Amino acid sequence: MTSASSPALDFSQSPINQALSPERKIELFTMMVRIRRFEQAALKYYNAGKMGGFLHLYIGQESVASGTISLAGPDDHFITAYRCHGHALSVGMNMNECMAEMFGKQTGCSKGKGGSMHFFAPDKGFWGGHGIVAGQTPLGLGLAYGLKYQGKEGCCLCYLGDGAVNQGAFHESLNLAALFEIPVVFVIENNGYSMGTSQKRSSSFRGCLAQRAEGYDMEWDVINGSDVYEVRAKTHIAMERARKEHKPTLLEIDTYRYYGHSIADANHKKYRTPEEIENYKQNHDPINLFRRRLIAEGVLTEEIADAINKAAQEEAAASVQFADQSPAPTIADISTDIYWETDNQTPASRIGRHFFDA
Amino acid sequence: MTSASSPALDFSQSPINQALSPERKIELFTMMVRIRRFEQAALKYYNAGKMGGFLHLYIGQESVASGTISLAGPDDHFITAYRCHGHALSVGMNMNECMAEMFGKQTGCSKGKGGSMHFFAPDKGFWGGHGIVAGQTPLGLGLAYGLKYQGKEGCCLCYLGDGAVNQGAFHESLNLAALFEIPVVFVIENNGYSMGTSQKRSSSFRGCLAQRAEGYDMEWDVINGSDVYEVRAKTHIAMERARKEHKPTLLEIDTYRYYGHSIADANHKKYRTPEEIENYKQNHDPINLFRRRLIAEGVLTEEIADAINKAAQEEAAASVQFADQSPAPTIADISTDIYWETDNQTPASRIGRHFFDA
Amino acid sequence: MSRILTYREALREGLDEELARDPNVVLMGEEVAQYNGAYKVTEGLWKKWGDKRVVDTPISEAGFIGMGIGASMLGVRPVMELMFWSFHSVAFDQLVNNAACVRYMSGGLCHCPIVVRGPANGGTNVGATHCHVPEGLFAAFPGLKVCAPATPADAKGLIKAAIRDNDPVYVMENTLLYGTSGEVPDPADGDFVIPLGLADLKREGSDISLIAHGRSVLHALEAANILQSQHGINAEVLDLRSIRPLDVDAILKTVKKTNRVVLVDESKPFGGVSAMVGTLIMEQAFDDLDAPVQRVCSIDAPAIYSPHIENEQLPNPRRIVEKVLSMA
Amino acid sequence: MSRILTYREALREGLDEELARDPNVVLMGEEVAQYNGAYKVTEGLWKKWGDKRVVDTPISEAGFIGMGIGASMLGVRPVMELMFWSFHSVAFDQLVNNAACVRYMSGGLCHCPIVVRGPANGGTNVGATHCHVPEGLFAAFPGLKVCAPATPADAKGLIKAAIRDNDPVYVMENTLLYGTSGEVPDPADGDFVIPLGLADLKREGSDISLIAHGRSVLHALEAANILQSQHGINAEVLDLRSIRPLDVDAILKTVKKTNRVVLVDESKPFGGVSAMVGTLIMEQAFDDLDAPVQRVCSIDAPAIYSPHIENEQLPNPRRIVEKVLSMA
Ligand SMILES: Cc1ncc(C[n+]2csc(CCOP(=O)(O)OP(=O)(O)O)c2C)c(N)n1
Ligand SMILES: Cc1ncc(C[n+]2csc(CCOP(=O)(O)OP(=O)(O)O)c2C)c(N)n1
Ligand SMILES: [Mg+2]
Ligand SMILES: [Mg+2]
Repeated sequence: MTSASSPALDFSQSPINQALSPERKIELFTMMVRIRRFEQAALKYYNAGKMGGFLHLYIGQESVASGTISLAGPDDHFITAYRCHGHALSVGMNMNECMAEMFGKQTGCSKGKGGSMHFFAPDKGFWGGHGIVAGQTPLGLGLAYGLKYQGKEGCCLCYLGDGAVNQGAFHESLNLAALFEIPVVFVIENNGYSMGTSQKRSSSFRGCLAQRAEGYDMEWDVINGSDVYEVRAKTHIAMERARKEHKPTLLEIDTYRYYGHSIADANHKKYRTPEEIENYKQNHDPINLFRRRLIAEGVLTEEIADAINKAAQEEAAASVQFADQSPAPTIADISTDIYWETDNQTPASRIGRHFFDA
Repeated sequence: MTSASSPALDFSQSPINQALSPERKIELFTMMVRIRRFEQAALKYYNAGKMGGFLHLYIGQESVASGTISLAGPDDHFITAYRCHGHALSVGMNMNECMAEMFGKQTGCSKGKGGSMHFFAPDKGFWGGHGIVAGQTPLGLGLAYGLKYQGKEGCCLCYLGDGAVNQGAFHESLNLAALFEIPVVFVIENNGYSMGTSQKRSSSFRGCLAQRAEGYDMEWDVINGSDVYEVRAKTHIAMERARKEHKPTLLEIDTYRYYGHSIADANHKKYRTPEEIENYKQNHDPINLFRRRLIAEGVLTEEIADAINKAAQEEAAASVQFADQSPAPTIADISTDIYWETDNQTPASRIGRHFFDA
Repeated sequence: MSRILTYREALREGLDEELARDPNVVLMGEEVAQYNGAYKVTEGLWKKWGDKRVVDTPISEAGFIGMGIGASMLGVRPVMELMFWSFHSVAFDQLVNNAACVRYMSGGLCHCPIVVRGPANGGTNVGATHCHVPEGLFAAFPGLKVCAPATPADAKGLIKAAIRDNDPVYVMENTLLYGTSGEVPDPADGDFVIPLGLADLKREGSDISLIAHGRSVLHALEAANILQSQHGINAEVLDLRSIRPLDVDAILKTVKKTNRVVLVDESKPFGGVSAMVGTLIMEQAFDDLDAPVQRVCSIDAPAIYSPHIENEQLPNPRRIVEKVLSMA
Repeated sequence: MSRILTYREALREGLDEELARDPNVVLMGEEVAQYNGAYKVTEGLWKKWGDKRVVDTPISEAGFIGMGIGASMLGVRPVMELMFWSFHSVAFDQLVNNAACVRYMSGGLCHCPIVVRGPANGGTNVGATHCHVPEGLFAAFPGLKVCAPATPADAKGLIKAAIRDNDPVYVMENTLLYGTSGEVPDPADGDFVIPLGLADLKREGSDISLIAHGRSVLHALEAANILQSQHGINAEVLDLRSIRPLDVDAILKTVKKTNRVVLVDESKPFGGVSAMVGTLIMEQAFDDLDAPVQRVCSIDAPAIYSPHIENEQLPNPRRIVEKVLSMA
């Protein structure tokens, strides 16, 4: 990898990046900062016992969700795995509903029923947040199928991890995508590890993971995730291919997570050297690099950047307060959101017994 | 395709084929003939109502099972899908136990419990006979894993159809095979169709199906199945790679089935033209081609070939008689062969209730 | 006015009507289009409706069912055929996690109006892996609905209800019923839909209740005839039709009427629909029972192939009659 | 002599002893080797036994479990960890067809001495897809065996029995039990194996039987204490331990003794182990019952995430006590 101050190729000059106004660039930077601050707040309150279950932090990977989703048009859709906070904020979900979800509150985006792994905002094209590794990949394919079926010029970005590529459902999805010419872009967020297993201990491959696309006669590309301009430039090509030609693409974005697999992962300094982690933070951090870049471009000043940072911190702190003060679900809440028909009290819902509590 | 009288490459000169004595060549020819005659007899009595369920005929594909399994050493193992009669006879199962199995009789290889799709002969290295498409592929991987674990210099040939390549379990098996360096050879018997769906309507691929192996950094090759010498020559290389280097291979053998997917498939002349079927029978039939070849080599005469044919017909007819006269399973037989422990009346089998019939 | 249709034709008519009614309905599955369906349920529909509405898929059940689930979240209404319901095993995650839980995990934001249909039965000598009858297995997952029609009319009425339902509905058909015939109301007389969750009293009786679903209903009816003519026992036959939602009222009503129950269920005896119905009856009608509820299930083994014996592994009229007589 | 071990340590000791006893035993699973196991059950075993005996796999459950099944047919004895039993959904075909049916379909020629183990429980706020408790689901398949230990000693004894068993055994552990402790016999006192199929009377009582398995046993014991101290009700607690084979004799014995039963089962109420046990009791001990068997199951919804409420969805001592009191 080269550092972003002298990138091998200058993706800032790609048309899709040239088209970015200074305001949009600042928005993109702000989004990356907000994701990080949101998650740092989440970490703090997870450790304070305010949440249950798992917490999979996205910190280090922010350029992927924010960069790709910054390309969204009105008919584009998104779906990912359990490491979903970055995508959620990038589609425009607010910190309150996300933090409240992790706190398990009624005001959470999923009413406290889904938790950290299951954020949803269908109104913003975001379909989760899924916990079964690669289980979301046929769904992403299906969203794109639906777009094509309904004659919309959109695509679905479907994210998965480097460990997820070895699940059968993903392979089936690749073949179907290519065979049926479905406007889906699969994005492997390659952070080098699936839990404690390095990429080379989980996958056999030639060159890179994305190259497996060739077996399905599908286009593919590899992207340096530390450069959000590159993320945008290359993902844009894939999205246009999907929207205009109904052709799928498999993208692999090289990135890194700074924390463990989840906060329960106490081993993460064992399977990775401290030097490796430090190197990423120092030399490849997508936020720092973009900050420097925008300052060099004259789009941003240190002061504005600091202010953005501070605002994000305050927003995150406020979301914690919101979450903390929100009401928890009741026992009655356990039994809703199971069937559409019963939730909507339709005639069908009144025939036969739907629930079997003794 | 070229006809076998003037093959593009003369695989009869490959060392593994040069090593074949005239007797072994005749054995190989005999095996192919026996498979065909056995199945023709099965067809006749299936149509006469002597069998239940499905009958998936292997006729047209005989060179694949007989050619590959003729390479078997003492520690080689085999597993395939439901189209399993050719493999069963090739490993040395006799016609009686096979025919009786289809007749649903106690004397069948699986005591009438498995039927046409589930022939087994573990003592001969043959592990079935499996009905769920591609479900056998992880098992084949596992047999090879077991060989390596036990330090045996053998390999497992695991067969599947061209339609089966799009099942998730197969993809997972490919990655595991390459990653763990397992001595397995996956053999795609590409007969061009999965039921009524042509290869190009079920798979997206570049070049050929076997090329998907590249995505896993695995060796692969394509074989003309109408030339049993080619089948042997190329499969031998893969088997040696497995046995000696513990490296898997993905082979694709082009072949053809003359009948429908199963005998219930009344459509098979709709999705394929009569010309296509006729062309295979006339120009690519592996038995006819090998017969001509051996006669040209002076290994076989027309008379001997006819005698082999006649003997095979008689053997098949005798197996029908054996099957017909064998006893059917009893109601009590339904309840055995479920647990090893109860079948063997071990101490463990006497603790707790294993069966719940009211 | 009604006509005599086969179960297969009735299903096809239902599918055809729903394709006509709602342009979001799309049929998918292996061999459903150009081949006309492995069991010919979809015969003629591809020719009539074309590539967009009737889609052949590769042998990738997890992939195409997951695809249907994803598309359904956007408003498409996929009706997906499993060539055998037994092949659920390779798509299980999509069926029980994505379809059943996505509404819940999203706090009600997503919904999943899919239908998965196909045959689920033993009795055709296809061996253990092809004979699963997973009604009870799927009904155990809140979020899913399951039905299992026994007659042509029920098949048509239920498939139409399933397609219109806004939740995932798994319709269990039966290869041995496809060729059976029965009266089905004429479309000219109006839209014919049978709601999920409504059992059907297929035979009135006073001495004992036989409760069944799917093909077991036909066995129960045959057994009832034998019981009447040879033993003077007047059996009532209740066809559950739908497993979830379940018509508990109808179950309790027949129990209160006859005070004796035999459940007939092609499931294996550990679990299955019958264990659940048995438990329900005990929990809610214990004092109405003159004798413990009895069950006739498949003999507790993987499905045997042998055509000489498979029918003896399954519930059949003889086994039902014997069970009823044993309770006397 | 016995020592206090955690459930996790007891399992590990059992695995370690079996690795030592039989060179064909091999542990496989995601993160079981170098990472020491996601829940640290296998901690130290890779270091001790090396790459051949303790194997990290990719996230390919169908692939590696199928691989284990194939290897087992040749005599290898794979003990495979599902990081969560919930991930059975992506390996279902291998688990219920290949493992359960290969012996049958081959007329007894193949056998499949595998163990699949891992945690199967709710209560850790991980949401609907990660909280399946599939004991009843798998026990429904003849050919499979299932157990669910509740204590450290049972965990050790049963995992060892499972590994020595020549049939596929699915061992359901519990993340909330891993850290609990209890007495476990000292290896110096001899090989400690608990046979499958043997229930354990965890508390003697005379007024009512609480029948449970897995973590529900601890809830039942706690409820029994409350019933005794606050209500003067002396409850018996029977721990099934093994679901298939099932100790039907022990079940009938406690029913005959107390004549009243509450089944405690973390399954959802449609089906599950409790529906089966309830039906069995009705079929075989109807006349011994003074009241209908009652059940405490998880509330019938996918598992909710919220840590504020998840415990209320599950069986818990309060809900058990309330159910018992409601029967008075
Ligand atoms: C089918 C399945 N198997 C195992 C798991 C447990 N698990 C959750 S995340 C994970 C690692 C995934 O790694 P990767 O795909 O690289 O994504 P990352 O965590 O790096 O974002 C595992 C093994 C699961 N959730 N689902
Ligand atoms: C998982 C699964 N899905 C569907 C089927 C039904 N089915 C049996 S064979 C077959 C076609 C397989 O074609 P191919 O793999 O090319 O093998 P061939 O029949 O040509 O030998 C199908 C769809 C099945 N048995 N298992
Ligand atoms: Mg990763
Ligand atoms: Mg084929």
